[in-house]
Amino acid sequence: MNTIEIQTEPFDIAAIMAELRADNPAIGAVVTFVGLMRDMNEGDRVSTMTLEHYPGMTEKALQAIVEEADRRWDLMGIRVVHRVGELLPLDPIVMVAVASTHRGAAFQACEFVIDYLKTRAPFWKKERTPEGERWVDARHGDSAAEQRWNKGQ
Amino acid sequence: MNTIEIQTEPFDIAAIMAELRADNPAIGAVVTFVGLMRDMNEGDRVSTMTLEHYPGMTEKALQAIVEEADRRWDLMGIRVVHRVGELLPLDPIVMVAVASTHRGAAFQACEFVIDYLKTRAPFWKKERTPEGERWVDARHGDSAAEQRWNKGQ
Amino acid sequence: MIEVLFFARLREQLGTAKERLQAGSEATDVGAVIKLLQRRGGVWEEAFGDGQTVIMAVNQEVASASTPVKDGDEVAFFPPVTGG
Amino acid sequence: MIEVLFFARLREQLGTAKERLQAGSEATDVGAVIKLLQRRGGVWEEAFGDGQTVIMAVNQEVASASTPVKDGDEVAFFPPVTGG
Repeated sequence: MNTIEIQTEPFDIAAIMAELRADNPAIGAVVTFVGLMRDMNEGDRVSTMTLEHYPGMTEKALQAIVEEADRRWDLMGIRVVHRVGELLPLDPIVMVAVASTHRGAAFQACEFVIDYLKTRAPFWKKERTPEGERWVDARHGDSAAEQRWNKGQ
Repeated sequence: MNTIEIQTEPFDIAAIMAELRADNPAIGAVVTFVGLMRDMNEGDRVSTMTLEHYPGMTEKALQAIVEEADRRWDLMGIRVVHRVGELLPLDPIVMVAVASTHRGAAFQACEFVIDYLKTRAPFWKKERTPEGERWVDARHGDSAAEQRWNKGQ
Repeated sequence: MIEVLFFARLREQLGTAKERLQAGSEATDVGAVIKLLQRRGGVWEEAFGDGQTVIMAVNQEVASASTPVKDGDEVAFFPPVTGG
Repeated sequence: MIEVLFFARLREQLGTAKERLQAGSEATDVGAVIKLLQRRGGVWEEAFGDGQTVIMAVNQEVASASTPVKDGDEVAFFPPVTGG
């Protein structure tokens, strides 16, 4: 019912959404987040990005995040797809899609999964800018976003 | 930059998302909500649904909602598509897609637009069940969802 | 003349979607238009009676009973919306 | 033996992605493994020094310095994550 994919190939947003909805007429809401590579970061132009990950642990971490979302909300399917390897501006990096009977649960669970993914799944971004290559630093905003979910909702 | 469509024909989710992202490498996040027709409502099986609207006022109301979202958040494009006429279970009814540099604004604006649409845009659903046709009653949850946005966020 | 529109459940109940009403000296605001319609009795009195939630719009903007109405305006009545 | 993995900036800094370490009587928890690595000096001392945020994992679960380590375990060190 829930799936997690780590892949170097581009993913097909429409196919993933269609497969999630499948033929389940009980689904009333699908909320989808797509994170895309931008050509600017911290004021510098970024020409390419390389995404490294920790094979094995990534899947485990994402599985734990997805199971936690399933426990917290009444959901009818979650899809997480994350690319690794070389990426170019405009490329989708990650997609989280959540199906539910009603929209409130789908919105909350989708945002929860991406907030947790950003702070708990072992991925690292390296950017190529005109000044050379650099590792992206963790954003304070991401851990603040994650911590929201620990307080009573 | 923002578009609103009311149509009897099915809409192409992938094409709308692709067109929203266009070739704008400053977009880092796209959040999409798709509302689908369910085959059950209030415990009864629903075979078809007819969506009526108030041509002219619908577009005006949606335009006002979209402009308000644009004022509240830093966005890079909003798409709203709503079907009217005859619908079957599994059919997408409505789609809201929002693009932004960062995900927080995209999530909030997307949920804001659908919450407001549900209480302010003049659409009415009529369901066909085994007991005959009936108009769908407004849900208390929808006006509660809308009122959230009036309190300090 | 003002154009009066009815939608959804209300349209079915009244058996009409649209009519033109002489905006006389009486029909100066939406509340006055409602009183005019109620005076027809039967389903009209029922549809606009106490306990009925009827949303009003003037020129496609949500209005209230005290919203002014003048010649050439479009006035609409409908139940709470249920789209999306 | 325990398998020790390094990722991203840390992997580059140390010039290695993976090594096997004899889990002797000394390496009973992650903190002890870190001490073993620091003792090599140079980039090792730097990478695991004060003010460096290094995330630890044992058998692919986030760990802390006091997490026990035994023969056959996979121990990983990496910078704060930046995916998504």
